[in-house]
Amino acid sequence: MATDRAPAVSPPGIPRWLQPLLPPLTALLIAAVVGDLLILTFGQSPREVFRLLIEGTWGNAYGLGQVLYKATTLICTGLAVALGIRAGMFNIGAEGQLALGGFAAAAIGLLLPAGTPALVAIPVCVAAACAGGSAGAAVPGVLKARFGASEVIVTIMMNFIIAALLNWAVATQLNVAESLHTPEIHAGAVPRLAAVSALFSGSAANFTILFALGAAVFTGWWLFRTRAGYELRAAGLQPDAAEYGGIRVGSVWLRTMLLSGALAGLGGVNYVLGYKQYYEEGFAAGAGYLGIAVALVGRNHPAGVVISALLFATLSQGALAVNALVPKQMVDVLTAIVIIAVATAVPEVERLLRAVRGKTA
Amino acid sequence: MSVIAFLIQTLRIATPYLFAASGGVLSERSGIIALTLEGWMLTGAFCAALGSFYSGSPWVGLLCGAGGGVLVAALHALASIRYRADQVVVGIAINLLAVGATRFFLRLAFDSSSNSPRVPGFDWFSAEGGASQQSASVFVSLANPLVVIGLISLPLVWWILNRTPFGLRLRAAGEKPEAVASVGVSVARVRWLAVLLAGVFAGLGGTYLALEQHQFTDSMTAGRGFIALAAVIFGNWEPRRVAVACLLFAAAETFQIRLQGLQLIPSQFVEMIPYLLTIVAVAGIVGRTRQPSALGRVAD
Amino acid sequence: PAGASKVATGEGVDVGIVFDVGGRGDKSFNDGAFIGAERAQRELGARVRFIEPGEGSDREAGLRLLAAEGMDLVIGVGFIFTDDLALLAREYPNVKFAGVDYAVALDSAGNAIQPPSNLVALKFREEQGSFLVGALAALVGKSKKLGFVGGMDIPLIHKFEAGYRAGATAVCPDCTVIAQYAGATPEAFKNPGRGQELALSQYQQGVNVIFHASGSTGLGVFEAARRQRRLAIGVDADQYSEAPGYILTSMVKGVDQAVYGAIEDVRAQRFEGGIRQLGLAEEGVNFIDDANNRSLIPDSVRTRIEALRQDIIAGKIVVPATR
Amino acid sequence: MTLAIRATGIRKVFGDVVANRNASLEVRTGEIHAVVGENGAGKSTLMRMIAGMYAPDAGTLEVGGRTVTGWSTREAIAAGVGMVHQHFMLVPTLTVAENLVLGQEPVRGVQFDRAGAEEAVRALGERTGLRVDPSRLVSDLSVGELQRVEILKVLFRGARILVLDEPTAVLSPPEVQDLWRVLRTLVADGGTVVVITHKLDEVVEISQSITVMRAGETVGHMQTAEATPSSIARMMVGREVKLALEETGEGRQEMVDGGWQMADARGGSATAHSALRLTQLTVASARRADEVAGVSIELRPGEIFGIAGVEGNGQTELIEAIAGLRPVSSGSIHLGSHDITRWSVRQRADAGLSHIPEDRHRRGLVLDYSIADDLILGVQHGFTRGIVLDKERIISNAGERIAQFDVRPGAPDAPARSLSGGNQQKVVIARELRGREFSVLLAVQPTRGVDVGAIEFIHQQLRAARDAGKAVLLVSADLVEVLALSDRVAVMYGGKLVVTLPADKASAEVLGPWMTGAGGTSGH
Ligand SMILES: Nc1ncnc2c1ncn2[C@@H]1O[C@H](COP(=O)(O)OP(=O)(O)OP(=O)(O)O)[C@@H](O)[C@H]1O
Ligand SMILES: Nc1ncnc2c1ncn2[C@@H]1O[C@H](COP(=O)(O)OP(=O)(O)OP(=O)(O)O)[C@@H](O)[C@H]1O
Ligand SMILES: [Mg+2]
Ligand SMILES: [Mg+2]
Repeated sequence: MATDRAPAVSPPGIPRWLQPLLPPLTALLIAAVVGDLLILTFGQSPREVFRLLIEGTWGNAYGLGQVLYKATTLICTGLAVALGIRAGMFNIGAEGQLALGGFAAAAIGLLLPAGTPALVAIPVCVAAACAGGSAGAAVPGVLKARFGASEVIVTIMMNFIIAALLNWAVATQLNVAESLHTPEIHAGAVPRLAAVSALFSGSAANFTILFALGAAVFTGWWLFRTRAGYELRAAGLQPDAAEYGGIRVGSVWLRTMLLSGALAGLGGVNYVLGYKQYYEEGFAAGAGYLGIAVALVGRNHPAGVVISALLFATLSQGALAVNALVPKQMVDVLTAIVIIAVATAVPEVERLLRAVRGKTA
Repeated sequence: MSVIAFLIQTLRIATPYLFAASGGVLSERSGIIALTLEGWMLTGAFCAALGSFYSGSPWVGLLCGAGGGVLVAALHALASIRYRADQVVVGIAINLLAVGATRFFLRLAFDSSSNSPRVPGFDWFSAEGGASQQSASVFVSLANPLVVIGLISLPLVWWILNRTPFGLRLRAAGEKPEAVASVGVSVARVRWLAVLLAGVFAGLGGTYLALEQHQFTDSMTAGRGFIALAAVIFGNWEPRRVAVACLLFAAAETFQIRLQGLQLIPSQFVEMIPYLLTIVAVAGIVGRTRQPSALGRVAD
Repeated sequence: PAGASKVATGEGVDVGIVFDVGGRGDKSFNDGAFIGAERAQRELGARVRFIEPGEGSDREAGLRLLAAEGMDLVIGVGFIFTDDLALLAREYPNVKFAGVDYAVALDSAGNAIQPPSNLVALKFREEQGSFLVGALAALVGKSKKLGFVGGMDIPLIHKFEAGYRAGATAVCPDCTVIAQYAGATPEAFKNPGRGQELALSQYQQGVNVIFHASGSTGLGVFEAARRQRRLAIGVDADQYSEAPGYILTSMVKGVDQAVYGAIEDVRAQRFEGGIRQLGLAEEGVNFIDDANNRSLIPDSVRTRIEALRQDIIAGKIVVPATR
Repeated sequence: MTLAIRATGIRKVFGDVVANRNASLEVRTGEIHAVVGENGAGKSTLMRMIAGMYAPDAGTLEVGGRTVTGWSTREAIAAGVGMVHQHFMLVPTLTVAENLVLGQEPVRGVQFDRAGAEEAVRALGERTGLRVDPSRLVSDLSVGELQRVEILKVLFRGARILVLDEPTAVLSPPEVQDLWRVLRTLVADGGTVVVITHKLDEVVEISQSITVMRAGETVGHMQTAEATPSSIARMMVGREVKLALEETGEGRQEMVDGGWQMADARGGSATAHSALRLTQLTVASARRADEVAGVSIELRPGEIFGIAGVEGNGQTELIEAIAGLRPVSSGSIHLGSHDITRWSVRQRADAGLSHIPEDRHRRGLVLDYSIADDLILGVQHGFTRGIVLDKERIISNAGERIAQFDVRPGAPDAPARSLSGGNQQKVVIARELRGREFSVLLAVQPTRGVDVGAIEFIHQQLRAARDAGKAVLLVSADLVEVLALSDRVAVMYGGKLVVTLPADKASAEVLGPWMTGAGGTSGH
């Protein structure tokens, strides 16, 4: 009785498996072209710069380790943002939640007596990081659930507030003279990858990456396999329909925000427990905002988040490797271009794909 | 005296907010989320410094500042209107871009990662004039064309919105773009214009910062675009209430500056005041806000 | 190993420098390091490579990159590199390291923990320099109120405030110092708009001289000084040119000299690890008194300040480093 | 007679949906032309191309003998073609006058001439008899007034060819008559009207000729004089259908093989306690404190209680309050023996409340969910193993429902968004009627915008539920539907039930005046 849907045939020449990948790939291509142009303005050869970039990252174990290290934090903040978006919320506060999580991990690590077995200390500190992130997310969560306050604005404001709060805590309560960090934790350090394979020696990569990957698997399972995930996505797609379906949208929002904050907070483990063993002012700078890009490029899917976190980590580490040829500001610019290109190209390419499919129907 | 000093300081601090918030109101009322105010301001500040430096005239700087705002606004419009990209994402990306690009060009133009050289600004009645009394020198800071334009920017936006045909279309585009399209008016064109105009205002906000300081400094907007956005929301997208919000936030900051001298509470806590105030406002504890219905929505 | 042998053959040294976030062109200690390195290039034939790192882990990565390339000397500019330098110095015993503003930790007994033998900590006694400009401000300012504008509200900056306060009260016991900070995040070092407003409000309260320790934020303090026709005191480098006529003096740190010195030491193979405290005695800190601002400082004041300097050098005055 | 509109071989594709494949249309100048067809047949799409909103992918379009294929809205307006859309194209925050002149604002200097605009609108209102206060905010208008503003808006732009997409769906009978009067005046003046509607009696009443569409194609064209509602319906669906109009009276005996357990509910419990009891229910809305003002209803098992009334008289708020989607200000709600006044949506649903919501797009379905997932919305907690969803049961449940209700196309993993309106409604009804246990059904506008074939089916299902001892509270703006289905009928006006009658005493003539608020004075 209805107009029949066109059969889902592929546009000629484009294999089916490629189609979902096409939009992000197009975006990356655009970004690469813009990057080339920037490199040329500095009088350098794009080929040489990209070669150095790859060599300095995936080209050796140390570089790879650094990429993994940076990706770990980004996976966490990317998941945090992606989960929020699935529930219809923009968590721009991953930045602050990440910092708060790191601080909480350090504070608990300091409270624990030295010599606490790692099997106890690590879980306790990791839980503290998650709780810290959740605490930061609770404010926007409650305000959104209770008053419908825009989480975009509240999380932005919370970033400023958390920064000031942590600054106060570090400056006046837990300071080590002439530094911006707390004392080293007594227990709860997460071992480096180098402890297992000397290949990674020197790199900051540590076993937090397992937590991050675990979080990605968990998030995927939670979103797509559980009833809570079903309700979360419904609340995100159509809050009115969710409410009709007996779902308490407000409490879904609150719960999701807490979970999202916990994921962001988990990212703090990477630096604090896995790398420096102390909380340092500003360690999170930018990773929260970059999480938005990671989620976007990863299309809010946990697997996509992992891949795009690796991509952005590569760019970030690569910036250092090519510093001799082009200033690191260029990579900042490039990162922004990637985000804009993805945000614009994805809907556009999808529309084109649909149109091609329709025409051939 | 100290009340006057307080008010004047408030006004000075409010100037960039008033500019940026004007842009915010225009953009958001047309349906485009203005998370980019920060980036527009920063680019405006950089271009103003550049223009003023190379021409030697702050007026050229002013034009360049406005132009810089328009330039990034155009990028924002291109992505979010022409290509229908998610506006929050593009907004954040453009903020990142503005920080990166201004640094990049700072390096390229002045071989510095943090400051431009000193550039001419508007100091018509600066100290040399001989105004030795304090009160006079206090008023001096208002004798700046940008402060004056800043003061009338929100009234101007109010007039555009409520008294011109373009304003009518703009408001309609932000509430119900389908209705605008159905009468043969291009929603995209209305929004483009609104966003470009918003870029002018925000760019001037940055211009004020740069010319007041006689230079561009890396990241010199320091979150002011976000405060302005908060003022837009706190003011319920209504130019007059937004103006009040800008002044209120500026007063809170002035208060902070003065309170801090007394060292009653740690500066970090005083610093939080505007942000806390904003959260309280957004939560609707002091009154409900209602955003334009089509804000952030892609128009087909 | 490569680095060591090169020096032995008498070639120019290879030097790597990693800047703090402000980077080059900050008109402050990054530039100081740059100037020192440039001079070494010119006069000592040193080959210098610069890296501007990004966030946290990039600091170590930047130092590591240079160390792994076999530089003879790797310099980290800023206290923030402390831990990274200590770590790498142990990992690369054949490379020499220098840390500008390196933060020396204390052991439980309160004694300084010595850095590794291939690392030199270039420390400046900012409080001593701040003490002198504090005294100068109190003597020249003709007001019982003095101003201080800090960047980020952290102990490192409190050191400047403490010295300044001590200097002011040493010569004027009933003077008060209005000390304000631009913020609680690293952005506070990059907010000249805020700096200007802080300074204006201090001037309006009757302050005649403001000392700033706030990076780019201080440029706003100078703007306020111009506008109010009052005085300001620069920091780290000679900032006279930022507002000629309104800069009473600058509390300078000899970062350029320290960096140059370290390179020279490596070249001459007399590099020694350890803590190098650069105070008034070592001329590591000082205040500017030259043709530009000579007229601002009466001779009687100059004599008084010199006396204070001698007292500090002689240990008769101990300047507090905390407020 | 000349042709006002001529469309041939029109094709229009949206993504992977082919909305028009070979559509054609011929409308003579000076006639009222009806376009009918099932949901998703492509009527609106075709009209939008005429109004310049979309460009066709193939085919040609002529207006007044001139080829205009792919023109813009602006060009269409300039050529005198105006469209009144299925969904109102009005800006709620602007005034009537501002909405009307949008895009053609009068100016004084550079300023918008508000007084001039209001005056022009007032004058137009006088001329056409469509009076609305130009200075009122559109958000304050009733549905009927909105409709008037829409038509005024098109006329203001000088339209000579008027296209109306389902204009009567939300109007009360007297308002419909008003509309017809306006349209007739218009054609008498030499204008041309194209009307899309699903109400075949209206087609017969108002049009001179008819175009029938099916599956994106034009399948027939006839003169109204030679058509009857049943012949039109036959052409629309390609088979015999039973129309609601003809069902009145025979409905009660009809037994549908729905597979219900024939409980003794009808005879037995009717005399026992009520299935749903509302006592002095008062509900507030954002606009007013008594959107529902003290409504009391006692609903017995095995009856359909119909509430007729023009939209916006508190029906939405009433139903939402019963379903738990809106707080109650005072009064109480009993479901069977439970006081559910303060229960959550889920608790009510679990206690036996089923709900076909008014707006399937906003409430009834998560459009981006698969059909299978939408078929468990509201009962998702019944499809789990531990905290994990039971995929197998969800799919088998979907297969069953799709087969039972003939949802087409019937792939359980297709997104609900890809279905036509009628099929989307079937998904909702399948879930609410068969997907769960219930004793009381709230059915709001169950056939709104649904084509005749589907209406027939939905009516059968509601009757079958009644016959199985369920209590049904039916709310519809369509008086014919209410009369055809209900055992008792009430009219809601101004937040109150102003009259309640047994079905055999109710008729359009009796109820019509109550719906406009004139009931008390009409002499019954
Ligand atoms: N003289 C006029 N010319 C054009 N439009 C007018 C005029 N007077 C009022 N309006 C319109 O009427 C509406 C309300 O007008 P009013 O003068 O009350 O504005 P306001 O209340 O000051 O502003 P706002 O509507 O933003 O609160 C506005 O939307 C404006 O478009
Ligand atoms: N903008 C659009 N994007 C995608 N699909 C669309 C769009 N507009 C219409 N369609 C699809 O095209 C088909 C025809 O839609 P159309 O609105 O023309 O039907 P209709 O005959 O007006 O139906 P109804 O009687 O329900 O209003 C439907 O399947 C619909 O889902
Ligand atoms: Mg008003
Ligand atoms: Mg339609």
